[in-house]
Amino acid sequence: MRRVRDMMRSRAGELLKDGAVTRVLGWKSGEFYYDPTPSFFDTEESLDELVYNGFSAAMLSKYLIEATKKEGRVLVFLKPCDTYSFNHLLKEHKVDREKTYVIGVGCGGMLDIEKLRALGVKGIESMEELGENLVIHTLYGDKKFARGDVLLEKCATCKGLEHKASDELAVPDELWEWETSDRFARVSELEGMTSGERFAFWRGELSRCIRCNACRNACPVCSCNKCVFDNPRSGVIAKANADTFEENMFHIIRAFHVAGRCTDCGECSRVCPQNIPLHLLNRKFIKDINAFYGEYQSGESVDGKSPLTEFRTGDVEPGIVHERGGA
Amino acid sequence: MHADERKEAETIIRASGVNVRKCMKCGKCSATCPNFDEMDIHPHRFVSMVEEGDIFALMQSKSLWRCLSCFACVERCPRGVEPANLIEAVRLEVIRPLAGNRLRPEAIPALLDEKIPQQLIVSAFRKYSK
Amino acid sequence: MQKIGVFVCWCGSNIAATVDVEAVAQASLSEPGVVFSTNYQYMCSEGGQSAIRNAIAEHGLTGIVVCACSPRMHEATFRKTAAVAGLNPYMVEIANIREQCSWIHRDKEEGTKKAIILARAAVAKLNRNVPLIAGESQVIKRALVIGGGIAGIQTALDVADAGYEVDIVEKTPTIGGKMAMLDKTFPTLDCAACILTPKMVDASAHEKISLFTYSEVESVSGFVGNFTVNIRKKARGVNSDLCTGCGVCIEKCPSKKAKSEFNQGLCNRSAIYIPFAQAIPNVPVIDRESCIKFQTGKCGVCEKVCTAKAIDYAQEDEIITRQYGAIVLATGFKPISLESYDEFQYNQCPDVITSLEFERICNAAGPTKGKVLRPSDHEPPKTVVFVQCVGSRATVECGKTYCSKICCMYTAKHAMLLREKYPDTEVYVFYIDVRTPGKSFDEFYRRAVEEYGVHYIKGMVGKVAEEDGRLIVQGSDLIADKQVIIEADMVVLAAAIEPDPTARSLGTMFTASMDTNDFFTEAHPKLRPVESPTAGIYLSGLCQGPKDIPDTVAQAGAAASKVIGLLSKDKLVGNPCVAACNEPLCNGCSTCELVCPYGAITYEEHLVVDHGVRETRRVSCVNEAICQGCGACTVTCPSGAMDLKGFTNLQIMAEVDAICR
Amino acid sequence: MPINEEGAAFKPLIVAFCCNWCSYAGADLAGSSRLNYPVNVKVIRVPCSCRVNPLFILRAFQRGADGVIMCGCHPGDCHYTSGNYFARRRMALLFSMLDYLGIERGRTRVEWVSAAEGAKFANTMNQFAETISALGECRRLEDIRCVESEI
Amino acid sequence: MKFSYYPGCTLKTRAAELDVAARQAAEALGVIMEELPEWQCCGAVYPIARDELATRLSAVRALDGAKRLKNPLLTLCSACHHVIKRVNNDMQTDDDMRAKVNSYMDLDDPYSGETKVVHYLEMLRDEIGFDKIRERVTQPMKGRRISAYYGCMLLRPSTVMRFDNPENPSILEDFIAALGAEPIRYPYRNECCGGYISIEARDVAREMSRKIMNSAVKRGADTIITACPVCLYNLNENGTGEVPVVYFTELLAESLGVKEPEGGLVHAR
Repeated sequence: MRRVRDMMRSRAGELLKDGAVTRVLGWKSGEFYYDPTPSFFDTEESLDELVYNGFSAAMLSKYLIEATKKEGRVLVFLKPCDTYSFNHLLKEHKVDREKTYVIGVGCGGMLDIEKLRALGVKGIESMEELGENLVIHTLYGDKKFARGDVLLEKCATCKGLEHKASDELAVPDELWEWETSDRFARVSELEGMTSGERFAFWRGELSRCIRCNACRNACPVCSCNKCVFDNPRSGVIAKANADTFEENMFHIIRAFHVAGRCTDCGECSRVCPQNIPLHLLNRKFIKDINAFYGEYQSGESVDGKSPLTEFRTGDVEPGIVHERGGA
Repeated sequence: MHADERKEAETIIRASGVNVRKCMKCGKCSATCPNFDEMDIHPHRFVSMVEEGDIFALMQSKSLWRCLSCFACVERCPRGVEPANLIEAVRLEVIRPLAGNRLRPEAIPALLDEKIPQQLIVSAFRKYSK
Repeated sequence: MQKIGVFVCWCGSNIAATVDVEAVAQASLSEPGVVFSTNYQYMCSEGGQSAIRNAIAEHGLTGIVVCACSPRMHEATFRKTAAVAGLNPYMVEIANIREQCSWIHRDKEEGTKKAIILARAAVAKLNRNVPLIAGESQVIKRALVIGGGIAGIQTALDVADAGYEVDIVEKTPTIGGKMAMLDKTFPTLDCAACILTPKMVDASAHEKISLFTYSEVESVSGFVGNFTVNIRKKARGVNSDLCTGCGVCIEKCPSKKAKSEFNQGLCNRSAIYIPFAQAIPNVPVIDRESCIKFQTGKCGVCEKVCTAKAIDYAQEDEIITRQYGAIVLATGFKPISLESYDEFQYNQCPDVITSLEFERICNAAGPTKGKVLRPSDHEPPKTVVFVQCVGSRATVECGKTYCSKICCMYTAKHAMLLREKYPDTEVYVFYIDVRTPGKSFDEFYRRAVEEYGVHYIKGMVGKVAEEDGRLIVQGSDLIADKQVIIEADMVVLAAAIEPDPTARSLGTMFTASMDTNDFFTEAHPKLRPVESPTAGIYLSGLCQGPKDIPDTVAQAGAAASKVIGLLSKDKLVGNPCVAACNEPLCNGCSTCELVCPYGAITYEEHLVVDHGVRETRRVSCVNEAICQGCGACTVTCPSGAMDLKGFTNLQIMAEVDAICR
Repeated sequence: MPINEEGAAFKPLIVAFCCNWCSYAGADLAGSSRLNYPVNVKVIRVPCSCRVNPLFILRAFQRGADGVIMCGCHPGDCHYTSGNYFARRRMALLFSMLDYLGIERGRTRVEWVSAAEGAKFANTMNQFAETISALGECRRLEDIRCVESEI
Repeated sequence: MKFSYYPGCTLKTRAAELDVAARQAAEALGVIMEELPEWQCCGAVYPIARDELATRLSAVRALDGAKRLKNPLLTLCSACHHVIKRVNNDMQTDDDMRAKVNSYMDLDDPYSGETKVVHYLEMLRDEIGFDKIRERVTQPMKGRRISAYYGCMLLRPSTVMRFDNPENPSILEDFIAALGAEPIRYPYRNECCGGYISIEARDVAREMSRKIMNSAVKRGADTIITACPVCLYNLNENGTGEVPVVYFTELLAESLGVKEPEGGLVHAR
């Protein structure tokens, strides 16, 4: 990952220098070691602060919406998963491709701080990322991990390491690749429960929601100028956690709004302070769409219709939901 | 219709995989059959008789042993009905009970000449007995 | 705050027997916004309507709810009533307490309760409505007809005779279409040219009609009443203004090996050609594929012999932009390709021909000057076999599932003509069914059998084989339960017909929907047979489905009357219940555009002021003249910017709330 | 028949969204043919099934509906040519999601009813009401504190 | 180019010429024909009835054998080709049949139609190309007028066989032309010769095969070639005897110069 960072710094420096871009969108150190924060860099000197490591999970493409409204071209670093979101934003005309310069950066899978904490890690000072091995230097001494054990859920089920959009790549040859697991496994598990069990599960999860809107703000697809939940004329306005609205409506409506558009980037779950597995709602839609209408991956390309904006005359009837197996 | 006959009709429709109702009775199967004149019941009538459940008459028919399985009727049917499949299915209904065998091993030697290819004997067995 | 009046109808005893109308009127008074309520025996009668008008005036009502029969019955009536009283006609809601309440329930208490809820829902919906004003748009008083066959010509003539300008765009060098290729027409046996060519001349001479032959529609934009169409005039290589049609160029052209399209390839034509003697315009076209000048650069004979100096090798395609109020699709048909029917040896034996080729062979202006001769050896055939339903009514891949409709009759005609001209020729017709619904049609077919002695054999042909110069036709005689073998000299195949292949791209261009066979679909199969579902697009002739000449002409006239009806209006008043975009909310994401069946949505850069932010954004714009108000866009819109007037999100949710309360 | 706390027979509240051109006309035909169906089926008229926002369905459940049915023109017969095809996809996904969230199956339904199918409309409503009666009251999405909102 | 080769019963005995000549020609053309180990007779007729399971198994075994060797399956006898190709199609398209056959065969890796079935003629046309063959011919058959007899099995039903235009095939004519001879087309080349019935009703078979041969001879054919042992038997035994009927592979081997003509073109049968 350090190799990647060095490549990023040097290319960004060159591009800023010759004026090809006016701004660089990357990460810089946050309050703690484990929270590199999306940030803009205007000068070559400031690039010394550019960081890229196993905690640079935050996706950058959504920041381009505002960034590309300004004058000049923005250099952005996109991990493979972020390129899907980028394509989606292009598809919906939220980002002007002409005003972006994309460097696809290699990714070795992002780390889950919650998993590390659970394994007793605290006081992180720095980290060595050596392929499948990870050495974390903490205030209390060094700790070693197999990287595969402490990946974020969204990385454990990674869609693949190919960049779906880029002007150039910063991917070193020796980058670690890992085995991914079935991203629909948990959805299938839930589908196998009884209706009552599922209700109890979701009630348990969703009732923790505090309506902080982090999921909405992180989501690259939730990019409306004004969200329906903030709009008094939408009929579903609800700005605060006033009643059982969250359990019942907010997340269902949000999931449906992004159905057929969600790139399955997993940011919603990653940023949720209450650890609600929101991605399981989106993945349910993706799984159904794949089963009903054929495989579709949002953000795979800029062109083409999404499943909810097209149809086939022989599509399945909605009744299939009630007829098919499962509880 | 006799109950057994109805059962036969169902078996034949199932085994042949033919939807007899698709037939529009144009007669192209019989028009195309190279062995039409040797048959007492002709290909197009196999379709309509199966549709009507008139199976016992078909099981008595000489046509069962005169169909060449050349698939010309199948090839040229404008509605994909496959009459040859029906003839085959009726033939199977006749030979499946062992007494229905048309060809018995002891009868073979007399039929042979030295040049007859094996596959002809094999196919004769397959076609005419179980 | 609205001031709503509620009017409860008894409908005699139809409603009053199961619903306590007085209770409904009373209950509705407690709903928000309701300031007046009453009940009356027949609300739709003059007495009822005047009660409504009076109440509107007296109480200054801003909206009315009529609790009565289905809105499908009298919504229009009460809207007119409201309009007369000066109320916006869309501030009228109907609570359907007859079809959906009193007629299906027996218990009066239950019925009354439900009627109260339905009234409440209507009030709730009305409370959130606003007066709607239907948009107006100009009508350009010119029509475009695509296709210059009999359908297009007839439509154009009818529209032009009503005093409107019409353009005909025809892709081939001449108008006339398939009918020009026919010899005689059933069931009267009058000559096709004799009835068609005068119409062709009328069309070209009509001061209101402009012909664009050898031209194709390139693109279209706009909407009903206001289409803009780009027409590509392909380069003829001949200047139409200078050409006198003398024909010397054709005579002298050294390249004479091209197959004559008009004569179905049965004879050759020169590279510079006029399709047939009565072609309109009477101006030749250079077929660049076979022209020696275009292929090798050497020749130029036509240019040398043309005294009018009309030959112009440098001529290029020209794009003409014209505006129209209405567009008529009259793209016609063609026989299917017989490449998958080799059991009939069409591609192997020259004497196996299609019916359209037979028309040319019969025709006095055809390749054999009207003598029926075999293409192989130019001998008169002694035995001719006609095969019906070649590719029609077939569910296998290479065929068409439908009946082509015209074959039974033209085959009877062919058989009859043959027997009349050559009484010693034996004629056999293999048929599956003989379909003759039409005036004097069955009589015509029976004449072929009874007077002309044509042998009709019920059954299909299985194989045609050529042996010793004769065609061995092996077929079924289902009545005799026999296989028949006829040694024939000529076999004529009644090939199925299909829509012209250009129809598909035009359909996409005009958003005119098509069925699985590529026939254009009508707005309603019974009640709106000449209109496409897209407003302002009309259908004429075979492009809508198989039909014969009388049906085609009738449909062409019907399409013309629809066009005239449209063009006679100065302005079109739209349906105000259309989609509308709330610009500050719009993301410009294009999702709505993707689901709009009418192409009513476009994107424009607009200056949007949103909470003090002024910026130029890509926003969705609905063309109210095109939008039909289905609402597909409103649901697909992620931000809720798109809403449907008269059926807004808030209105429908208010109804839901009122029902569930 | 399930009995609720007050001891009265449970009559499920059913909201039916019907497209103006086919299904609403079908409902009218059921009425003019005097075909009975339960009184608690209430029809909301929409121009096309594609106007039915999943939000409306959620709203109905939230406000206490026990079942929601959407009726439209048969596939291929849509007045707006393609509206019901979009609606069909939206509803399939929504229903599947509701099932996934633990809302009992059978509380949602789509039926294609033409203007000529009055009998089908009545039969469908009778069957649907029976299904819902068997499931009992819907509580899982109902917002008990919901009152007339501020809108 | 490597294939698993399925010879079939007749090619091992009565129709050895067909087999031997094919192998010689293949070798000359650089095609490796590896005989499938442990093949069984295909049953000679395709079991049309959908409730016939056991009679499909030997074909599936052959197909599965080729799958495990990761080779396309090469056939030569028309009947074998017909049976194996159609059974393969069943395994690809008929879910019920596939499930039953697989549960009966109890394979480690269930078979679902993965093997490509290629007829020797298709191999010549699609893999080698008739143009290439034309170049390799050392003894061109100049001046010869040869008719092809296709029979039923290779062509029909065309939706499954996908071999050639079922009503106007050309693969054998192109083959003949590639060998330097003149192909003679005649309308009955795809009509049934009645081979099957020659055991039961030789007179019927005689009438049918004569009609075919007469048609070819009338157009000037001096030889008829075929790919089917039953057709060859029937045309030779029950035909007119006016012209020889030989396997197409014999002509191929001869014109590639890998096989000496034994006693002229048609050796003792």
